[in-house]
Amino acid sequence: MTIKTSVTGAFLAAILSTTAFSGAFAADDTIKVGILHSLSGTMAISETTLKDAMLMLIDEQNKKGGLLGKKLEAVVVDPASDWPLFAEKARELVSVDKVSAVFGCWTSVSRKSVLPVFEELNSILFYPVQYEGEESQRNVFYTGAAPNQQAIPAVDYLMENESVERWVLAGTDYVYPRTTNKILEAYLISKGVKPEDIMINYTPFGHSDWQTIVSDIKKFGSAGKKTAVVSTINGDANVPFYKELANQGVKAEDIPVVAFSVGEEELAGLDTTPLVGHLAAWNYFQSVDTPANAEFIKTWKAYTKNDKRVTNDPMEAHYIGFNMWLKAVEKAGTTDTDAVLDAMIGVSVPNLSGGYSTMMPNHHITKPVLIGEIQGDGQFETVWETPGLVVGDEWSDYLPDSKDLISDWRAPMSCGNFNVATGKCGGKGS
Amino acid sequence: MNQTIGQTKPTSLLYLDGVSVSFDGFKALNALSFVVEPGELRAIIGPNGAGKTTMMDIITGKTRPDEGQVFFKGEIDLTKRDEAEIASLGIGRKFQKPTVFESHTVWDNLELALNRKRGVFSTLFYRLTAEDRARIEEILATIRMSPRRDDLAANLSHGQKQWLEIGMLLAQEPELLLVDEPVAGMTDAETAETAILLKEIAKSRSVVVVEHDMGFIRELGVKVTCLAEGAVLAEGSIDFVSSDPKVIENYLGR
Amino acid sequence: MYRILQILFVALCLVISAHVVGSRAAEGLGPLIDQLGSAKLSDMDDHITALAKTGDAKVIPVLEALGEGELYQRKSDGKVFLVKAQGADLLLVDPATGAGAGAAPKAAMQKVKVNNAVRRAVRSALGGLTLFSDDTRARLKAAQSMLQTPNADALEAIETAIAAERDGAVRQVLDEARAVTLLVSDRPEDQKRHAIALLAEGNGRNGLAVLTSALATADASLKPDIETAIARIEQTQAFWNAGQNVWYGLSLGSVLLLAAIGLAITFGVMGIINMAHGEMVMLGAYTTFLVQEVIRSSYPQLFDWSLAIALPLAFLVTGAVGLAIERGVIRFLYGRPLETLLATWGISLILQQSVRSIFGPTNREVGNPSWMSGAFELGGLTITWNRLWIIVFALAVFAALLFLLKRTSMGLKMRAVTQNRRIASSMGIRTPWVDALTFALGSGIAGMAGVALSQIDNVSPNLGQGYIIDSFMVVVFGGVGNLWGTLVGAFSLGILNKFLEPYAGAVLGKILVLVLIILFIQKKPRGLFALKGRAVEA
Amino acid sequence: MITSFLMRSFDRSILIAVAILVGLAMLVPALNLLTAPDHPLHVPTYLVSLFGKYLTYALLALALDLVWGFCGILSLGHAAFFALGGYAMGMYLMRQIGARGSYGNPLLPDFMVFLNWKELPWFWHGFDMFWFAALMVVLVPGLLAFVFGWFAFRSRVNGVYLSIITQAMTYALLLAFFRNDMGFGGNNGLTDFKDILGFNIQANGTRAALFAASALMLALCLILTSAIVRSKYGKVLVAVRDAESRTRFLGYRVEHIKLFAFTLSAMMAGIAGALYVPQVGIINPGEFEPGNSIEVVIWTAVGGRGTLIGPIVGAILVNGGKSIFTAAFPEFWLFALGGLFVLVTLFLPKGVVGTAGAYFARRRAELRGQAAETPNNLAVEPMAAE
Repeated sequence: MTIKTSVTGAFLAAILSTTAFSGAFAADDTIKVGILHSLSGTMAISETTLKDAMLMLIDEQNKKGGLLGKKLEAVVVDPASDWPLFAEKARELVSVDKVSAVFGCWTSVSRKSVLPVFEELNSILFYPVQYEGEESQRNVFYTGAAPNQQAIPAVDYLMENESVERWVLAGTDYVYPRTTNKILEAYLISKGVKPEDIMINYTPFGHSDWQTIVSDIKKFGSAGKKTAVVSTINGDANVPFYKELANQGVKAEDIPVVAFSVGEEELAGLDTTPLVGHLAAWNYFQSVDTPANAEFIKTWKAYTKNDKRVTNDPMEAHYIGFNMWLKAVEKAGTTDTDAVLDAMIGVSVPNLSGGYSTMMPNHHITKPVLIGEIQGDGQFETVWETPGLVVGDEWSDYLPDSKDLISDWRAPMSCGNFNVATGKCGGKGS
Repeated sequence: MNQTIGQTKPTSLLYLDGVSVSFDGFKALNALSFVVEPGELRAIIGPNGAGKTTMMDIITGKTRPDEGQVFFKGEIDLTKRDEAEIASLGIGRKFQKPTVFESHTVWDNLELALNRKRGVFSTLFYRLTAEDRARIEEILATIRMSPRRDDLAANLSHGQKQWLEIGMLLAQEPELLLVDEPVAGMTDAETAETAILLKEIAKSRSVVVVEHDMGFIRELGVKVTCLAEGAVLAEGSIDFVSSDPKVIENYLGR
Repeated sequence: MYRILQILFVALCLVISAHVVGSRAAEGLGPLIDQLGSAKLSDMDDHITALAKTGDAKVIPVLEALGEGELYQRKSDGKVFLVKAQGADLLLVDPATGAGAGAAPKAAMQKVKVNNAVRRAVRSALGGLTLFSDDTRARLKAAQSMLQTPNADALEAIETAIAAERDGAVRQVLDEARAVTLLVSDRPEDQKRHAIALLAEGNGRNGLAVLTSALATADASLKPDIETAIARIEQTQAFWNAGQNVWYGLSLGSVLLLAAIGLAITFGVMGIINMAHGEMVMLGAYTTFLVQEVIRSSYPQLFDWSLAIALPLAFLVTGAVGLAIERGVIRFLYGRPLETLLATWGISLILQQSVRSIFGPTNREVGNPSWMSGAFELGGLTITWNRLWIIVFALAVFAALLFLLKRTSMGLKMRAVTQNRRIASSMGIRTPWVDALTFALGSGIAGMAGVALSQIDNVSPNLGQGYIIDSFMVVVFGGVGNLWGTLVGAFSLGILNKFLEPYAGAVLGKILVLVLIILFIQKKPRGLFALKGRAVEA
Repeated sequence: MITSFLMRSFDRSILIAVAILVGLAMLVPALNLLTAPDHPLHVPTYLVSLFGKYLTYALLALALDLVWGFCGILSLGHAAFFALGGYAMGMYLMRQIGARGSYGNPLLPDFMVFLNWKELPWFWHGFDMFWFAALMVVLVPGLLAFVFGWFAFRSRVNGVYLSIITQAMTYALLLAFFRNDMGFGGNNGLTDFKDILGFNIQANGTRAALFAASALMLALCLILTSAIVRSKYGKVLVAVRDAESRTRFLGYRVEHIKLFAFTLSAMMAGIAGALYVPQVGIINPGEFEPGNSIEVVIWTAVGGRGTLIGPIVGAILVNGGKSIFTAAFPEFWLFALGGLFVLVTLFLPKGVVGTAGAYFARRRAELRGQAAETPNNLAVEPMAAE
């Protein structure tokens, strides 16, 4: 029994001492930045790169002299693809390590898990991944694409340039594909597509046997109308999906697949020769030909000491978010959350595709939308681009319950879900 | 012989008729018929694979026969019941390898074996009564283990485990006790004492003993059944059976 | 109409006197090709048609290069070249003359942009140009592209080609292409009716596509014919679909079998709940990756042999890792199966993180050798080569293992040790050694499975986790300790899954299979092929 | 009868453990709420929630220990019961949000609104009432365990087979809850809770209260399990673990004995899940992950199965280690964790508490001068091969 007490005691001491220890480090000579990306577990495959990207950005900034005359210090934790652990680690970053802002999360569920923490402890999260929208929170800045910055332009492109009339919406069964497909379905129907020309299919995470579904797609595509697949298939499931497409001979010229979750990183695990011509919609491609991007890629390859490392869209989102945060802190002259939150809105920084991205009052940013075709070397080639920048629309106009909602975090409205129909904050406001 | 069995059925304690069972084509029991009378002490011998243990498995409900009848106390069909039910009916069984609850004390082993209500809630709220205490003390004395009552069963010697198991069977108060090789691995002194113990036990109930040790069986001095290839080869006194040429051929050897 | 006459003319000329025409048109070719470099994507179609009109044989490599993305424009003067990568530089070839034009740094060149529309235009232009090629395969490809993108303008060219065609296979495709094309043309009704009848005979999806769209626009008199033809094709397809489902089930089953077969040794025969089994599969896949890396950089001509080289290596590597695990950890845990679960779970975490640290967390590229790419048609079935080979491979591994266990002295020792360690040991078998080798064998087989699975799945540190539960289900369902049970279990679960999937969807189908397994275990607590016997439990 | 049943549970170690838990239940909230943040004894809210989480894990491990340590049923699906309890609580918390969701729908949770659900699915009814949700917290896992156990134990599915089908069960539930059509929020699960019993879930006071509730519930379950394992029923449990067929031949209905323990254990796991959810603020299908169930087994093994204190210590040790290492060595902590499991199975097969207990028992025996005779009772050789 004495063992139990002493063990617990020792453990408590250990916890408290680490707390005190890291507390002692929280001296005033650095500004801390939290990095909350999974380094183990299922999401490590995507998120580890973002951790490296953040470390690189912080490193570069420190070479330029840091921020407000102080050095930036990265605090890395591993939430291990475990969603409740995300909340725990977020809390630890904010309340123990006293970081000024956190860059992190990939999956929607990890973001949902940490939201209350950032709200309660009043800190800042930058979320770099394309997501389903339907959210706008005071403490979160969404630097990835909302559905209107990715899905809708992609569908427009297919309709106009490939005259697609028949649609397969294939996705992994979780919130992002569900919502995106709901939005797309409503959008397609509003464009005159008949419901029987839309096939929706959901598969579990990590689905690896695509034989049946690919053959269903082929069958669906043989109805005499030009058919395309809009894929919101997530992460790991993509490689076997594309391998099956290639082997069953589904060619981009016949049934193009446009994906929203497949970037350079995912293609790195594939022989892309049979996939040439399949599409992806993003706000950034590594192949974008601008001096800023060339510089970024060069720094990245040098930082990772690996000539084969690729860059991708969420990395650019972190690049934009990080620079916006730097600018806002400089503008506010402090890292104090409320001041930075105010200063963030309207901040405009160069993105990597040759334009400027601006933080809008709804905490989403403006971005160009690029449609790229997969090339034999695992890169994308931009085949189409929105003429201007697209503002991220947090509450989709194509969902009945969210079309009346807007978000504006500027005083005096300061509301994430203002209903323009009832004129009240808080959803229906009734 | 069938006729005699037919007549004894209502009065006999255990009644097996034409029982057969096979495993993957191997006939472990082949139309075995066998009767035990109330109060009888019976020894069973037979070569390995003769079906001795399988017979016990069938009586205690562990194995279902492919065909044949098994009745207890004349009316109760044992082939339709499972182990726990059959045990509650009053058939106790001792395994070949001594099986006691090693992480319980000798006392707890007996307490668990005591013939009381065995449901979840009756055991949950069970309190040791003076009567039960006396009964356990009594059994402890019978199996000569009173001084070791607080020792863990795991720490008993092999012979002591055998005895403890017999004690547990006593606590169960069965009407029929099936004992599989009780003296295997015992010293001569222990063997002799075990024989006395079994005879004592058999005064108040029927006992069926399976054993290889002919000396031990001679010591018991009871009716002997010899099994071979899943059927009865010979039955009678030890001298009668051991002089049967078939038994000598099959089992005892020349 | 003018255009097809042109194509036809050109085609005929090509057959008769390609050289004469070719050299005569060559002067005009250069500027036409250069136009490709500066054209907008939307205008490309016209330029391609113009090029095709020249009918010059030299156009073929240019168009091919355009489709492959190997056509570049020199930034300095806007001239377009065929290129081949050579290190950091590009080797230029003048498309009009076919002569080398030196090398240029990548930065000085800009790729001619293509998209799917351009590729489609290239494909149909090439189809017209190569329909009369000397190369049978080129003609077949051309005929297939005609079949896939029916274009009324090409009808006469196809008919000419049919008349000239000697090769049966090409002829068959051409006939189908003609029927399909005829339906979209303005030919008379009886010809169309004929075409419909021809299409109804086949089972191709192309026919179905054309018929369905023709149904909307066809004359009232033709509609009944089309409808019966569609019904007929659908009927044949329904028949083939069932066959296709069995095939998918077999192929899923073979994957399950591969994943489970190593576990059937370590878990089924030895009783070790080996949670690190999936990681052995993963290590096998990474071995394949390493082999291919070396081959790519040093011996590219050996690429088609990469899997053959990787197989024994993967077996050795994972076998060695298995040996180390057995000697280091598991040998202390015999007789405590549930504790092997905890230890091997720990080992699996360590292996996963090691691979993540060494190779990085992202997917690694493992390519398909050419003999494992693509598909072929068998009746109405589409059979992909990689799946076919995986089934063959799974069965081969199974047979080899069965042979090893049942017919060799090593196998005899393994069975002896796992059945009764003490007796085996007293008979002079070195049990620790046999244990180690058995475990190494199971691990090695898992590694070989990894080589095969690298062909259809991600090669990432998480690879193994996706298979571990399924593998256990297969072994338990089939009956622990029985290799045939694993075989039957794997294939029946695979086929069951694939028959449920069309009705219940992939997710629900999988849930149903799991529930069925749970229920099945209630019915037969020791699996499909349980070992029966007296075996007294403790 | 009940009192005598419960009184039996108190031996020294249990008494001390309960005292510590009750002490923590009062002390930690007090130190959190009553001291200033810069006070040396102040316990930050961050730690209150963290320790609250550990305590619910400890309760889950205790529940598993009842069936594994004492009855030998290695359930690799206990996280499923935990998650079901958590979902029941999560549904209550979702209903409490009411019209404060993003869309302001008074009835439907947000995830249903944006997926265009028009009405509340039938199984969501009643969860607006705490008592109903609380009932479901124990009933749903209990019922699942009862049905599952009824079939499995009756057909005598044992050992490894049982472990594997419990994995199949939790895996099937994982897939089912991932499905958005199920109506439990799919992959995102249930989040964004606001109130519990009318108190703001993010307030320090509520967190402290939840911590206290977890500690007290753990103490209560400890007393209960202790009473159970010390009763004759508990002895039967161990008997089943050690010699199942012997128990059967003594006339015990082993399937009933197992079923009761399994169901009770599932209910305790459900309670643990219900306390866990408001403290971490999310419940999602990830909790059904087969690996999670295996982890619970590992906590129990590390602490020492077959002892009641062991699983509690194990859960706190392993999770505490995880918290520290994921921050201190984010790249390498899995090596530490994996290594820990291997080392514990090899060198501490009885776990920390079991080994320490055996050591102290030996020491005491030596002091009493009976060293020679003392049965080195439970201590099987740590590395007994074969």
